[in-house]
Amino acid sequence: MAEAKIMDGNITVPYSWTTGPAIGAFLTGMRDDMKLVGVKCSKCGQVVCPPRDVCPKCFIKNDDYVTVGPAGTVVAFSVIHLPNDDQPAEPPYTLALINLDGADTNLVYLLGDVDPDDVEHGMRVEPVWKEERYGYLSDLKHFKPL
Amino acid sequence: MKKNVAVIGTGQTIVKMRREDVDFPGLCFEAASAALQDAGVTLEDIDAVVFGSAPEYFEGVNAPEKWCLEASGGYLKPHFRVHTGGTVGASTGIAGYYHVASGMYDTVLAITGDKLSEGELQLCLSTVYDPVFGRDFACGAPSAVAMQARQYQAKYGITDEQVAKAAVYNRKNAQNNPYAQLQLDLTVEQVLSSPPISTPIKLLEACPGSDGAAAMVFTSEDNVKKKYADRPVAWVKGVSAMAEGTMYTYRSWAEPIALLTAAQRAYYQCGITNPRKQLDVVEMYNAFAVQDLIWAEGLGLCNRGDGGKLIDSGAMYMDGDIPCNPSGGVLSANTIGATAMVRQVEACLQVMGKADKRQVPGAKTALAHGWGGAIQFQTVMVVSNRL
Amino acid sequence: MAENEPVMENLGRRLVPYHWSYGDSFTEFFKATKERGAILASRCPVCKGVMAPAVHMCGRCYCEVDEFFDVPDEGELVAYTVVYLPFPGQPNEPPYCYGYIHFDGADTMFPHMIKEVEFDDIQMGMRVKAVWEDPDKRKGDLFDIKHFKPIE
Amino acid sequence: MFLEVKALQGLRKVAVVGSGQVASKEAYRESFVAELVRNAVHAALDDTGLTIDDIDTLVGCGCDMMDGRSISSVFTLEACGGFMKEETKVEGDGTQAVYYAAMRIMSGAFDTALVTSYSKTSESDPHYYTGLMSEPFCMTPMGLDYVSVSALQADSYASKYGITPEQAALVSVKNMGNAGNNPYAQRKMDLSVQDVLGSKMLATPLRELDLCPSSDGAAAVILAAEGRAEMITDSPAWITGLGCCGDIYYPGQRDLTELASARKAAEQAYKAAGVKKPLKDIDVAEITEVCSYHELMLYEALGFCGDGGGGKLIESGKTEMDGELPVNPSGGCLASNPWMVTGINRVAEASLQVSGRAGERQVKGAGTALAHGADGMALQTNTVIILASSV
Repeated sequence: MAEAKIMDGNITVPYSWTTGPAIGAFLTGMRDDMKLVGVKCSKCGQVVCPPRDVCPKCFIKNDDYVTVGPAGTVVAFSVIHLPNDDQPAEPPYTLALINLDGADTNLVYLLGDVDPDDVEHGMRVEPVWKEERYGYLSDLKHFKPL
Repeated sequence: MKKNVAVIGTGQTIVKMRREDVDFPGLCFEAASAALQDAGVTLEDIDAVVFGSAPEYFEGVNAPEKWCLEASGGYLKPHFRVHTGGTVGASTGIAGYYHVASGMYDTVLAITGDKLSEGELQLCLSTVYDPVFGRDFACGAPSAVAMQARQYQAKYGITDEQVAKAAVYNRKNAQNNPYAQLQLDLTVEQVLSSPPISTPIKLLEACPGSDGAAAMVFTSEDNVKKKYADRPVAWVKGVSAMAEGTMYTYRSWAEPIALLTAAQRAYYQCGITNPRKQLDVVEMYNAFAVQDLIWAEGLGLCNRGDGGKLIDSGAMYMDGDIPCNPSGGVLSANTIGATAMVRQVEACLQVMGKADKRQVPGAKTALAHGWGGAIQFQTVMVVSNRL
Repeated sequence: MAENEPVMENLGRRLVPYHWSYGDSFTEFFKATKERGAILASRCPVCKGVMAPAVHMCGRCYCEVDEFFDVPDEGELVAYTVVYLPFPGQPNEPPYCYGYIHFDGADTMFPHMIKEVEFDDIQMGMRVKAVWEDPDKRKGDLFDIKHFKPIE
Repeated sequence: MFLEVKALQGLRKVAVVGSGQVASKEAYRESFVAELVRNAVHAALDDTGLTIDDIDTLVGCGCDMMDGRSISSVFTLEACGGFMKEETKVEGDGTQAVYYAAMRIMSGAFDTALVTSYSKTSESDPHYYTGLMSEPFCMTPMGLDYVSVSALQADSYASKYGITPEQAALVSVKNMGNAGNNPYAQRKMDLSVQDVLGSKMLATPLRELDLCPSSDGAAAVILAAEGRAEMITDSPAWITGLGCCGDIYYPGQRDLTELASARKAAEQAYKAAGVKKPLKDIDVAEITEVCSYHELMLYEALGFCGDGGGGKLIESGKTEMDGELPVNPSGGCLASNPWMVTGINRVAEASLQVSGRAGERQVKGAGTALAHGADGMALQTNTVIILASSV
């Protein structure tokens, strides 16, 4: 058998993703007012952050936006050691599921200003905002212990 | 064994070059709710959902059905994705049909869509070509169909004017369709003098790229009798999805062998022996004007090589004996993901008598066609207002 | 994005690296182009069709193929297009012409660039010939052949 | 709001009549994807004694983004024998393709179906394959992929129920040990719990040996309808239960500690197959676990034990090869994980078990087997297929 022949290449595509109303409101709130916007389902009453246009359980469109947090509670976390492309920080870094005050669901976010070994379940955290904000998730630098 | 299956509702979104008001899941929600509303059912009546969208690079999200799961009504329901390229809309409709025909489920939602404005369309389409063998010179879909056009026109002496006529009548039909994107009043001269994009294909002979979604609700015969006897339904009478290869021996793009077989298989299932006479209306996947003629031949609306004569005769126009693409066809709106399903939706609307201004009077039997891949996948669905 | 306009879109890109294997068939085919400047073909024992590039199976007959031989590096242009449509990330700048070639004796189509001819002079059925890259510059890929040109 | 699937009784019976698997490897550098899947198809045809002309319909399964070739069936169709056949492709887990193929046969339109899948993870990277499942707004910026999301899920689950790393490690020890009996498995290791706990930390609590490897592989199964199935083989594996279910997309919006969709899919399949006490009624299970914790969670979702009982169940040894319900005699995903193919591997393995043809990994007297497939971030969608030696 001939020696294995490989072509190294890539696919690179630029995108302009439409946010839709809910994520648009979320990112606008972050950029303009440093606030975290959730949405309350008019049927089941669940407050979801980041907000989604459609309540998965009720299959209805929602636009009753409410402000949640800014503080929240770490319900689960992982210290990521494995380096990879497109990561939010240099490993090791800590990702957490954060239950924002007033929200019924969790936000997946980066923790900062804390030693990974000191992160605990139930820890209270608050957002640290960037000075320059552009309407992207990265406007929120990370969450840090309260 | 095989259960009879009916379409009881359909939904389409407004199709635009860019739907900047919704994200991809939002688009799916729009189509799904429209279909449920049209069918007069709620999500509780839906037993399973099947999702379809074309290459993931369009939205830049792998497994977009996961992203759109809730918005397509799949929360805690059977839910998976079909992806067969351009035919995906039709393949998803056919999957919806098999869900019910199998007897596993009573009522099923099939939903398809794409948001082509998010990425770079032709760049994404060029990834359909083999990276080590041909991707370097590809220009998305136009260059592939350009080859087909060359071979077809050369083999059968089809003139550019005959091809241009297809571009004209489709856009004219589109004026009757609120879901069409290009509603244009064109002349053959305008089409012929529009700039070339990939010779012999000219700009006005090509479909646009659009954002949009479509959905259909399929249900069983028992259910129709029990619950939906009072409304028009479209019975699925014949389905086929055939594939041919890409670079097999003796291939000629002028001969749509998979379509010829798919059509025969579908016609056999519903006893059609003379499609030109027995079909009342045809919706085909004519992404480029020349395909209007090729597919008409493949579907047996005329003899092989007579596509040019067929269009010259005016038979495919709204007042002809076999009206094609009352919706304006793919030439007037192309979301790729939903496109082949829109053909099925339009065919259903025709036999249900719900096609409004684009209605072919008294249409009883309609055909929906789809193509995809490297001009190799072909689907046919025949629907009728009678069981 | 102006301040106070609501956020409507996010810009970004997807970059995915790949390491595509040529596989048995293409590896051997491009070994022949690189080392011998030859077009390797194969014949299906069932339909007798000749496939260039040589592949190890016939998709039409679903059978193994074991007869391999060279075909001439010239043949007939069986389809072509002049691409005018530009798009970001396009490897070649339009306008350019590429087409499909039936090598003499082959029954499958081979894609490549058509050059050294005015676009208006290109015709279906035209005879074309491979223009090879210098042997020491060949890398064992499709561009071992620089392009095809018409045979006078 | 959830409708029950009608029992499969009364529907056309479908069986898995043969399978072909290409051994999972870290990389098949010399093979084009089509060549890989062709080997699987040939193996499945050889297994059944059928030729490609005996196949009525083809259901493929693949992923464009993994391949770097959009509409990937364009490239593999001919290798799967799809030339001029009724063909379609499911993009997702292999079990979903089997599920759809079974429905196509039940409809009466076809008597036989070939289901194929292939995966060349080495041409891309599972980091991209899973990472690009992220929507671009709130997930991509957090670098989510199968490693980080599985880790968050594992931590949620473990912290809720007090599952220890030792208990999870037992899963890795068992599966990679079982893999020694499976000629198609990639990671065959004789491990101790200490080996697992000493392996490199990837994302707490997941270590290298807690997480599936990345694999190249391909697999095919052939399904046939009653009447045909018995003519093809003496030991058809009848599909007696089918379930498929999806859950919420955004990991933070779903209760990651329970696999609601796996539970629902199992309920559907059990109802049809008449499974009342899964631990007793099922003889062997082949499941899709991306990380060791997933297997414990699936024990619960599939009803092998109560909520939070996964850790105790693995400790009890009941899911070992000689236990009451051996899980993953093949080694499961922890031994080899060619994405998407893994679902077909599960069905193939389950069918071999009930046909009594599973060689060294055979569970004695297995009459009923469960095949489970999962797909998406944190096992978002799940499919459960019950196979039985008799109906």
